Amino acid sequence: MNGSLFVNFPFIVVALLLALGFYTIGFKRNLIKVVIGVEILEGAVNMFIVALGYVKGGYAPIYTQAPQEAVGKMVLPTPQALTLTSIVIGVAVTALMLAFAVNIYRHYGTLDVTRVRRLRG
Amino acid sequence: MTTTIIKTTTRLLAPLILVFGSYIILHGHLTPGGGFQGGAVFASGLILLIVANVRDKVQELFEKTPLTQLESLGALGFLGIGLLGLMSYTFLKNAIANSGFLFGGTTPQGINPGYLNTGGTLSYLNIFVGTKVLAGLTSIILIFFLILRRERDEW
Amino acid sequence: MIEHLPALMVALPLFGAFIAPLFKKHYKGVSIWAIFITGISVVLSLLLTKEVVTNGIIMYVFGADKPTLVLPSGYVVPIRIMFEVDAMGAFMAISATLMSFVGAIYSYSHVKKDTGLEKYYALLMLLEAGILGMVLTGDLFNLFVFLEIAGIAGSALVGFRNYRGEASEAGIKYLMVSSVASLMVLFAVGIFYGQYGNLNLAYIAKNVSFNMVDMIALGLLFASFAMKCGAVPMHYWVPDAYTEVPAGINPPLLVATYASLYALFRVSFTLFANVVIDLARVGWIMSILGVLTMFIGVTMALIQKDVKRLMSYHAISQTGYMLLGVGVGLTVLHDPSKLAEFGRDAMAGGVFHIINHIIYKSLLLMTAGALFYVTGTRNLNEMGGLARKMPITTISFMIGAAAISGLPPFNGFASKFLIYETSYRLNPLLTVFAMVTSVLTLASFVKVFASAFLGPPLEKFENKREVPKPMIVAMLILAALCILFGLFPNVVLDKLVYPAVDALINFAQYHSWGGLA
Amino acid sequence: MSFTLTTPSGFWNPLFWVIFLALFGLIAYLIYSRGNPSYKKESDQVRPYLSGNIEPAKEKVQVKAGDIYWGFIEALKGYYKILEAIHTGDIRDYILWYLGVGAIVTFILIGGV
Repeated sequence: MNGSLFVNFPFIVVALLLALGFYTIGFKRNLIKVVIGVEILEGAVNMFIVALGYVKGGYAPIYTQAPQEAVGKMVLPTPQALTLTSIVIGVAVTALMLAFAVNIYRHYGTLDVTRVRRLRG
Repeated sequence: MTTTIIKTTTRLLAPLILVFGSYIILHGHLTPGGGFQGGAVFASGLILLIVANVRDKVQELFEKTPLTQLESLGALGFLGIGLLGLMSYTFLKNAIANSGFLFGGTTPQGINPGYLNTGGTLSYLNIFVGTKVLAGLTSIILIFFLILRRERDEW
Repeated sequence: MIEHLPALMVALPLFGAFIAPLFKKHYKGVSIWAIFITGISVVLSLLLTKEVVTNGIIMYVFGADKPTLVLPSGYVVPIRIMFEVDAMGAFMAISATLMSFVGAIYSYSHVKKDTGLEKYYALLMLLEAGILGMVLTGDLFNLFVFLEIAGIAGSALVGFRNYRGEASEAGIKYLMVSSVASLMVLFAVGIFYGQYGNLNLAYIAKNVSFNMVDMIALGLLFASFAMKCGAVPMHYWVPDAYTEVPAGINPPLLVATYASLYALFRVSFTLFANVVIDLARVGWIMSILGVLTMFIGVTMALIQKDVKRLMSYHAISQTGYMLLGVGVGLTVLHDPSKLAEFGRDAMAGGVFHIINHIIYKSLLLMTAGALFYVTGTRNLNEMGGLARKMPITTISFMIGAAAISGLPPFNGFASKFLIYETSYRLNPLLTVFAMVTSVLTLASFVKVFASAFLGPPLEKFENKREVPKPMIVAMLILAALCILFGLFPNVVLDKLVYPAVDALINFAQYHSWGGLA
Repeated sequence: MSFTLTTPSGFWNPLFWVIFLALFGLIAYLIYSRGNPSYKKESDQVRPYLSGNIEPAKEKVQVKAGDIYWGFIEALKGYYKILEAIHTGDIRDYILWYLGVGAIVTFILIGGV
């Protein structure tokens, strides 16, 4: 890592996305927007892991019809596997959150998080 | 929301998407993709069919489709393939590879044009995961679709 | 077959969970199926614990030729996902399976009138699988995956009563908290992966170098797991979730909370055990969080009127004892004389308190569920004079209340005693707070007892009767365990708790995969 | 197999507990047996005496759970005011508290204090 801006650019984006995600969760009033904030966070973390897995001059670890010079230069596909798993989990989390949001809207008649707080104290 | 444009596009696109989804599932051990991605593509084809149709027809059709059973089948198949490795190996051991069984062809070393009949348990796992994901995602969207359309009618 | 136990422990509840939706509307069948599967997993976990306590750490490498093939020939780093079961993990596995079993029995009649039970039981077993995976795994990413599985299954169960808006509210709160915590765990895992190129817990722990980035990762892991186990001031989701969940799910949900506590201990001890100076700092943070947790939890409990909410605040407050006990041990981990003098006993108290608390708090929450089942309300102001109508529930409640207040000869006494004595050696102020908390705990349970069970019999409860038999059986199992653990604490300590504590202290054993490499 | 649990500065044995229970039970019985047995069931003695007024309904005289420990809560009013202000039940605050605590813990760990 030579410390240049270009190399670190993905990580700067990750930091910005994290900040944006936490801002969205923390300061938006609409429940759907809060759910979107969680999704932004998830995107940030996924991007972090994918950026970690990038190797300059490496090739995708697929032997099917790979170019000849790729042999011995293939990258480890673990980060991609991690990201995929986390995306799969993210789909389930989002679906469940939205289902809860629909149900909350039916019973409370609102999605404003300052009013969705019958449970407190 | 069903206009003529959506209907016509769906009629053209949906079969292609479904075929492409099955391709990604089946070639999961050779090319990028696999069970989840292929299942998601397949499910998006089904979802296109859902949103392009009227609510009553969709409900009528999908009440007969065993989505829950398909989901259970996919998960159980995954577990079963995993348990197959317990015969003298460990859980999830690739016991079928190079055995001559279906998908058990000899895996070539190095760069190759890609032989479908390889991969051992991987191919089976992809198929089962694909089944589970397409059933799961379709039922998620279906439930939201049915809820929201009903609410629209009630409004 | 014994070497395949770690994989079977997770595979069995998953199998049960995937079969359950096929039962469709046969609610009786699916309840019995769930009791059957969770019962078998109790047996499996007992076998596993016996094996671990006698023969040391069990390794299970997925997809390898042999379960113990940690490093295939030619490799210096582990490349496969592996389960690494030490006595601490086995201890948590026993708690998880036992509580899922009790919860399944209790649910048999408690949720009988609800619909969608095949999904309820599927989620119950999925939650069990998630907890078991969390406590057995030796891989950081796997930990994240099972954390999410437990979080999703748990929050779906919290929102199970979808005809109540409050249940959905609690569900989305729990899910939001657990997914944000899990994502930050994943971020920390990514930091470790970027630095050390591996995800194996033992491998990272051997190579961890304690630069600033590592400490940031530790901070993220610490805060995330502390939030998931309900430490003050990140405890707000606990009362919401515990109140709205059906009472039969309370026991496994409690264990899910303490699986996060287990992960916190695992991270602080195993992953960062080699750091000498900063570990005392981590221990002090843990102890102070513990004291804050117990005090704020119990004072909030005193003013509650909802019976399950009151008990949930006590769950928070009791988590503080565990954090205090283990935090005291962590503070002196690198000081052999102090560790032998009181550190080991402090950790024994903290770890013993986990299983004790799971038992008596599940019992109490179940009696609260029984009150709800009979009266249809959770508001203490509307109850009264139920002791004559529900004698067995009353006795179970009394046993649970005595245990949580630390009265001998019930199980809370032994672990609290150990924590008082040892935290006094570190700093007497910690002990003062712990004892005041205990007094206030007793006071608030006296309040519940007086307002729900004592008093003149009310006319509106004239024709109410005792709860059905499965619920009684579930409560009596736990009440019997309360008394047994209280009368013979040294047996449990010797067989289960001290091996678990020693597994945490002897981290070198864990780092070398049980001596395999 | 012994059932004695030895702690750093004490011990616990169920046998001793049973002996002490019996001992104190005996003392309690002795005190009880020296009492005056003037209480009679099925008489006016069991009925509450409210200066001649008729006894109100049971539901009205029952001490509600919210009234127990009223004095204690009243004395700690300031403390509880703060606590109630913290427990907003707002989902966003849950995450913000997490962020705050995470920041403090990380700050301490990387050597800020």
